[in-house]
Parts: sequence; structure tokens; C-alpha cells
Amino acid sequence: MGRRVAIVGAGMTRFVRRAQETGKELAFYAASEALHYCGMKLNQIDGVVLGSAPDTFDGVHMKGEYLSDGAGAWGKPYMRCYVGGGTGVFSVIHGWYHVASGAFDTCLVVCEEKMSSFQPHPQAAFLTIFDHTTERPLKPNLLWIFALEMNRYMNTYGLRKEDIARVAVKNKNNALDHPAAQIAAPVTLDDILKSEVLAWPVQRLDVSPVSDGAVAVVLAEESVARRITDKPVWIEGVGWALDTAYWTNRDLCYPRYVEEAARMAYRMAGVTDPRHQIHVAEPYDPFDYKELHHLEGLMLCGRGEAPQLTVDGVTRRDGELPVCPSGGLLGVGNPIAAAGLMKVAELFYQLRGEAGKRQIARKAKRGVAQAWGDLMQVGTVVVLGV
Amino acid sequence: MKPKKETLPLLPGTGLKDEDFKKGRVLTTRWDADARYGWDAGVAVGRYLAGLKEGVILGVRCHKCGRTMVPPRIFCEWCFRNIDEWVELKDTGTVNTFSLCYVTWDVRRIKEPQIPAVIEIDGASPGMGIMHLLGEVDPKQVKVGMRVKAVWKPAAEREGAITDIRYFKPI
Amino acid sequence: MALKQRLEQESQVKVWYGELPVESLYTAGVAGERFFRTLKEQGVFTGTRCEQCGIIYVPGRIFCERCLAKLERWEKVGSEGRLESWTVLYQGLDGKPLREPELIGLVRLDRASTVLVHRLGNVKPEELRIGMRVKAVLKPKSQREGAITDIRFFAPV
Amino acid sequence: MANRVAIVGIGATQFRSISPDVSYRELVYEAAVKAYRDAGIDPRRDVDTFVTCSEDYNEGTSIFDEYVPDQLGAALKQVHTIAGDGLHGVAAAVLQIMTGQFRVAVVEAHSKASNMLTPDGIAVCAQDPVFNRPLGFNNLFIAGLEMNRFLHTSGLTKLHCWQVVQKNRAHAFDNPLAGRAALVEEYDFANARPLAAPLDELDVAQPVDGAVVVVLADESVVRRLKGKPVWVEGIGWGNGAVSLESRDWDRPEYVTRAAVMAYRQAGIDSPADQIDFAEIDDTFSYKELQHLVALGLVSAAELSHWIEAGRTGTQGVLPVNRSGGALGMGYLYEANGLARLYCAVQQLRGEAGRMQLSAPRRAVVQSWRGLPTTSAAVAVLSV
Repeated sequence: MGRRVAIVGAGMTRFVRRAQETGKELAFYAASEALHYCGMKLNQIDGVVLGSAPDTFDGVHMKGEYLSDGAGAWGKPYMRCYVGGGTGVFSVIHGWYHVASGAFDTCLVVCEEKMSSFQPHPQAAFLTIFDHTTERPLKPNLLWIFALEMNRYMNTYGLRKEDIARVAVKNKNNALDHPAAQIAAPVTLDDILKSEVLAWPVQRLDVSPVSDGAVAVVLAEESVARRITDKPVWIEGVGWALDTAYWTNRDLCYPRYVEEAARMAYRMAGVTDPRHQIHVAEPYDPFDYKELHHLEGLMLCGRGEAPQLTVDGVTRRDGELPVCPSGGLLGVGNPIAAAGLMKVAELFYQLRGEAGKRQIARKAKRGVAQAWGDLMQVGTVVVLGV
Repeated sequence: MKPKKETLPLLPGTGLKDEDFKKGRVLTTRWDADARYGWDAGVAVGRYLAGLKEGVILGVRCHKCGRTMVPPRIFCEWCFRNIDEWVELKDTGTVNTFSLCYVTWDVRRIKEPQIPAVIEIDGASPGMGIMHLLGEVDPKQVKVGMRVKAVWKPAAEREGAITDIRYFKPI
Repeated sequence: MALKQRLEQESQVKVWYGELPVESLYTAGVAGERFFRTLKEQGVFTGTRCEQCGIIYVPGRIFCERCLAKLERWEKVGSEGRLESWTVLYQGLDGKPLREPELIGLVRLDRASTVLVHRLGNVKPEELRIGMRVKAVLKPKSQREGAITDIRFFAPV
Repeated sequence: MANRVAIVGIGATQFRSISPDVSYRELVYEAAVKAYRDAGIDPRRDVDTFVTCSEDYNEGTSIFDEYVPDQLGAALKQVHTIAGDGLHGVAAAVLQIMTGQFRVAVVEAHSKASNMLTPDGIAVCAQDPVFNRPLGFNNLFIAGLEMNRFLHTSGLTKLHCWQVVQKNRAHAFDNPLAGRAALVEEYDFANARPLAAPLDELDVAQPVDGAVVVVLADESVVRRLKGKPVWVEGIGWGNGAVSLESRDWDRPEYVTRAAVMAYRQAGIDSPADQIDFAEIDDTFSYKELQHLVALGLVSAAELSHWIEAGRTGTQGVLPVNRSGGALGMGYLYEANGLARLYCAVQQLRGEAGRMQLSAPRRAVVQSWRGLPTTSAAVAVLSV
């Protein structure tokens, strides 16, 4: 079997609406912060992996190549993976298999996104994720598919908008304690329900902001990890699954690809009862209902039951199962791939007890991070433990 | 603003405002990509488009799993084998889910919402939908489960495209 | 013949046309801002030095790509240098032959470890030699806008 | 390597300048069906992980990874995309198998180059948007600069480059997949259209459409399958400085790094003696020459003599690009490395037909990601 792999360091830039830094510079900041965190130098890194979502955001073709120097890939084996919005968490899986294979002792994982380069508005880049012949002529936007999925979810389980919006309140307020966060002020349930309707049932504050930013983590195999830190955070399980691209042939009320991914990760981690064996979760939350959707896919609650967990306060930082203590994408911001890796970094801080004001109340030995992407299609899951 | 935010560690990264660009406070370059494509529709989608030109929605069937699929493909993705048969579907269906969208693809506000929907097509297996728009309907009246029918462009205007169906309207 | 049979028998070769509509606005970045401001205002080339790797990057950068050290020491380099290679480009961005072929060179400015890519001017292709001395010819200060195009070309010294 | 990995199935379409009858999905499906039949496996049941290699701008679709699972039989399974050459994809597959968590992996790459109406306008978007792109140069200028410097420092001439073109395009006559076979004569060279001096149109591999799918498996599975396994003895990949300003213009050191990594795993210390044939990058004629040296197959001092003596030809001591290479098969974007790997596997199995070399035991396969990159991958294969 593969070797044990640990996360030993993490670092990030601030998430901002428009960064002055080039993508390379953002990647450099994140990589260098992560190395500093664990006191490592670039020459101790055997390989580098990069995660970044569509090239159209940065406006650079083959952007993995373009970002390579900022990510620390000079003279090293370097690869860029992508699975749309699922990339951030997948990049850790990508790094994991580099090290678990035995071919690498250490691996630097960097995720970057500079969405602001896209003019006039980054959302328009999403037109081109749709099928060029059978869908794009209808001029779809990204809100469509989220709204279609959210409506299907609400309809199937008879859910109320205000129960879903509580997720946005929780996460946006959690983010006030995050040093990378884009959000600057507290938000109430009323703010969200009164925010402008974009694509019913999606309103402005149900959505995470577009952002520029980068995040990096350092992975190491067991013996190296123990030399670097006395608090390695182990990658206990990884999982991913990509569903059919024919998304209009699937029932959008449930993310079965997240369940597939979670089952794979739990199997590897020996988790048989996720609701009790997982102590903190960072599911993907670009929209508020997605956190709920994903909690169900991760089997942390039954189908259609996630909204009630939020209403009951179970998922608050002082709750029994804290969810998105970082503030998530809704609060910290959503530089696509970097946002997913931010979630993994949050678990790293939480499990080491280094999350400062964000530290959850309960004792946590194991957490799960998850991202989602493509045409409501991919689930990527990492189980971390100490 | 919460004052306690200032006590958080300072991370690198420089946020700019819109006016920094407008007033030329930062140096920038622009590029308008010339990235044009002519995608081969291929066998399955080629026939789908040809069918639309004729005013017909075509599907395909896999005898192994028994599914009738739309949009068409030359393989069954679940059985991983060639499809067995082409079938003419109806141009009616059921709304599986929908949205009332007040923003265009390039993020401009609109007053009257567009109503994108996933429509399960009659004659295809349950749950087999396509994405399209709804029309001739009061947005307030749209419901999941609503029965709809395609409103076609006149034959002379059809070009073999998904937009040969203008939209679906309630039956 | 029924429609279905007809469609199955005919070849339906069809091409669907479209594009990636990508219009981008790029910031010069923290380092680019400083490099181009200096070029624009003072007409000089500046770089950053990595002490550990012994490299002077021109244009300057905020990081050393070899060791990821943060680079903060900016210094002036020459505006003359050595031609490391050259080419005559005949093909345009539209894939068609250029009406006027472009002379392009790689120039290592004095004291720099790296090269600049730019046009060559005041010279015929047959006069070009790898190793020859060239100097930067800038646009007049009033026309400079803080971009790589503030350099008109490099010309033989 | 600890957990031995073999190639157990290969499938490819023909490489043609256009493929108007099929969509990219249908193109890939054809290659996939062939590869699974070759391996004797059912993708829905037997494959643990799928890796696809693509770039959004080449496809004209953002996050193109959305559209890959169905035609591979990979829906709702473990699939991810690498923005790299097919050989990077093979590296990703090998690493996954070496973790012990996966036993059968599939790698896919394809080119629908003919669907790009503005290939030069697309390619230029890979240039640095601040320091290079505003100059408005076609990417080919980078090859012109590099080739000029290479000829200057190596003492080789355009005649040596032309010999590469003649050899590879003639080799392609024996490769039924190849789309660019031709007898190129001196008259053609004399009349070749200049692109970026000293680079002419004939020096450049021209794009084709095609798809390649490869099946890899660990030793325990290999023993159960009927076919002849081709072992991946080593796989390496590496990057150099990407910026035009700081890269090493004299040699593709990233190729050497990738080769050193692969050779170390394969236990090769004298590649020239231990390798029977090579399928290497020849995106531009001079690149094959550069890569021969970077891979340690020929010393820089001997290079001109080697070419003049035809040592890299069919009858030579080290046949290079017997498949026709990219010059002869056509340029397949992300699928270049897999096309070479495909032909190398055919050779090692003894199934290369008119291309067949006499009983080769070990091959090196190498790819480069094209302008303006400094990324390469190298695989050592053996039977």
C-alpha cells in the first residue's frame, strides 16, 4: 500500500476582487508563505503541482506553464491538474499520489486564480463551459445551472429559501475572522433575503464573490513530515468522481458524484460512520444551498435534512459538527481553485489548533474537505486527521 | 467594520479598486483574443441538428439498458457500447426544473426574466431532459412538473440549430 | 422515406461556428509596475538581484524563480547589450504572411543575467550577427506609457 | 520502480488533416474502444482511474474536463484532467498505480486541430501578456530565435535539419496511422516558405486530428491479461524557466532533467548503449537534433557526423522517429506523446508491420509541450 502522506505547511494570499499582482506573483506569495510556515526551502521540494481552473479567467492559454515559475516549478517535475471547480481539493489528491507513490518525498501544491483579468465581468467566462453546439446558442450563464439545481433541490424536499440562506449568514460572519477574507462587514438573514434576485431562487447574497488569490500547501511522506513538524496532519483518505457530461439527463436534486467521491475517501480512511467520525467539515459553498447539498452527498446527514442542521446551529463553529469555520467561499471569497485549497488549509489549521479566532469549540481529530465543479458533475474529497 | 479584523495577521496581496484602473493609477495591458472555432458536430449531434431543421427532436436508444436518450450520442455512456436505434421523440415535455433569470450571460440586468429550464422530453426515458427556454408564460405561473410544447421557428427560418426551437410554452 | 431513415442515410456533416470571447485586462504586477514606471519616467532599465543565486533579473521581479526568495534590491542595468540571437518573422498573428517581415532579437543588457525580447531596427538582416552590440531606442518620454512598447527597438551601437 | 507498471492496451484513430465526419467525442470513442479491446478489458468494470490531457483554448471550451468521461466509459468514475502532454498523463497514471490504490488506469489525449480556425491567434495567448504579447509576434519567432542560436552554437546547418525532415516524412510511409508522409526533395526545400528565419514551413510539423488511448496496469493485473506487456521502466518530467527572458536559450535542460529522472528509475547509466530506438519530439526539425543531445543519446560533438552518416535512420544504430514523428504523422497537440508511445509499443511488441525494427528491447519516448513552453516528459519502455 501507499505511504502515509501529511500536510506540513500552508499559506495563502489575501483574496481580493482585483489584485495588482500578476498570477505568477500571487502564486509566488502563496508558495512562499506555505514554505515559511513549515520552515522549508524550495530546494527541499521534490515536485510541484498546480491547480487552476479555466484559462479564460487569467486570459492566458496553457496557464499552468505560465504560472510555473511563480509556483516554484523551475527545474522540477511539475504538473497541472484540473477538474473545474473541484480543482482546489483535487490538487491535494494530485499531490498525494505524487508522494504516496514513493516517487516523491515532498510536494508543493499551489492553486491560483486571477478572475479579474476577464473583461467586462468574470461571470461571462462561464458561457463557454456549456456545450458549444447544443447549449451555447441559448446564451446560458452560470447562474442558470445553479438556479436550476437549487430549484430542483428545494422542490424535491420542499425546502424554504430562508433555511437555505442561513448558510450564507453563518459563513459570511465566520469569514470576518479570516485574514484572507474579502468580506468586511457582518450580514443578517434579512440582508440576504432582501438582496437583489439574480436568477430565482438565487439572490445576490446567496452567491460567493469573484476573487483573485492563491493558496499553497506542502506535502511530505511520513518520516520527512515528522522531521519537519511534530503536528503533521495526515491525508487519511482521498476520493473523486466525475459524472456524465449529459447533465440534463441527471436528477439535480442530489450530488451522487460527491457521494461516490466520499465513499472512496471514507473507505481509504476507514470511516464507516461519517456523522460521528468526522468532526469538522469544509464542503464547497460557492452558493449557500451547495453547502447543504454537499453535506448530504458527504453523508453527514440524510437527504433533504441539511437545512435543519443549519437551523439547529449544529454547523456553527461552536456546534457539534462545525461546517465551513473558515467562512467558506461565501465569506472568504472564491478564486476558484485557490478557494478549494483554502478549505484544505483551514482543516490543517483547525486540526492543529492553530485557527486562532476561528478555532472550533469542539475537539477535532478528523475533518473532511470537499469541492465540486464542472457541469454540476465532479466531487473531490479529502479526509484529514491528526 | 469590525475593529478586531485589524488584529488578524497580514497576508500578502494588493487589492485594487475600479477607479484605480479608470484613473490610470496602475499600468495595464489589454488583449482581445482571436480564438475562433468550427466544431465538427459529428454523427450524433449532426443528425440531431438535421432533425431540428425538420422540426423533429431525435433521440437514441440502447437496447441493453433500455434507455432512450436525448441529446443523441453514438454510444451509451453507461453500457459503453454503440447505441442501437434512432427514434423520433415528441416535441412536448415536462418541466423538471427552471429559473427566472434577471441577468444575461454577460451580466447585464434585464427587466423581464429569461426562463431557462430542464425539460424532460416525451418519448425519451424518464429524467431525460434538455436545456431550453420557456416562453409565452407568466413567470409567476411556472411550476416544476408543468407540461410544455416546443414553439418552432417557421421551416424556412430553421437552420439546423438548437435555436430552431424558439422556446417551450405551456400546453 | 420516413424522416428517421432519411437522416440516418444521409451524411450530416455539419460544422458549428463559435469562439472563446476572451477580452482581458492585465495588470503589470508589482514588479512590472516598478520596472515600467522607471523606464517611462527615467528611461532606464532596472532589475532585481538574487544574492543567493547570483542572478540579476531584467525586467525585475519580486521573486527568484530558482529559490523563491523575495527580491527587493532593485538596481539599474545598462541600456546597451549583446545580441544573443535574432530572427526574421514572416508570419502574422492571423497566420498570413506579414507584409513587412519583423526583425526580432534577444538582447542581454549589460550587467543583466537575463535577456529582453524585442524588435531590431536601423539594421538589415544580413548585417545581424550573434554577439553584436546593440542599444535600446526608446520612444520619446511624452509618448511612453509604461509598457514594453515604450522601447521602439534595439539598434546596433 | 517499486510497483511495476505496464502498458497493456493501445488504441488510436488515424491521424488526418481533417475529420469532419466525427465530433471530438466520437473520435475519442473510436480510440477508446480499440484500446479496451486490445487490452481485453471492460472500462465500466475494470478501470480504476482515468486521466485525460487537454487544454481549454485548444478545444474552444472552458473547463473542457467536463466533456471527457462519457466517450471513455468513465462516467461517475475516477477521472481527472492534466493540462499537459499525454506523457504527463501517463506519469499521472503510473504514480496512481504505484500508490497501490489503483490497478488499472487509462490515459487519453486527442487533437481536433482542424476545428481551430485561428490557431496562431489562439497560440499567441500563451505568451506573457505583459512583457511579450504586446509586441504582437506570432509564436514562431521563438522557434526562429532558438533555431538560429542552436545552429550558431552547434555548428550544424540547415542541411542537417532538412535531413531530419526527409527522414521522418519518408518513415511515415510505413505507418498506416500517419497523415503527413511525403518524399521531400531539395527542390521543395529551396522553395519552402520562410516563417521565422532560419525556420521554414517544411521544418514545422503540421497539425492533424486524431485520438490515442492507452491502458496501464500493475503487475498483478498484467499476469491475468493475455497480451504482451510493455513495461514502463521509467517516467520523468520536468520544467525549465518559462519566461523568454530567463530561460536557457542554449539547451533544453528540462528535457535532460526529465530524462535523468526516467533513466534513474530504469537503471540506465549509458542511454546511447542501452536504448534500441527513440520516438522523440520533432515539432520543429531542429528540435529532434536538440533533443537527441539533451536525452544523452548522442554527444553534441558527434551530432553532425551521426546525421550525415544516417545513424538515426531505419538502418542506423539508433533509429529515431521510425513512426514518422510529428513531422511525418502530424502534430497532435496534447496527443503527441501518446502517438509516439503508441508506435513504440507496437515496435516493442513486434507488431509494427512495415515499420518493424529488428527485435528492439528498449525504447525512449519524449515529448515537449511546444511554444512557448519549457516542459518535457520522458518515458523508458521495455519488453
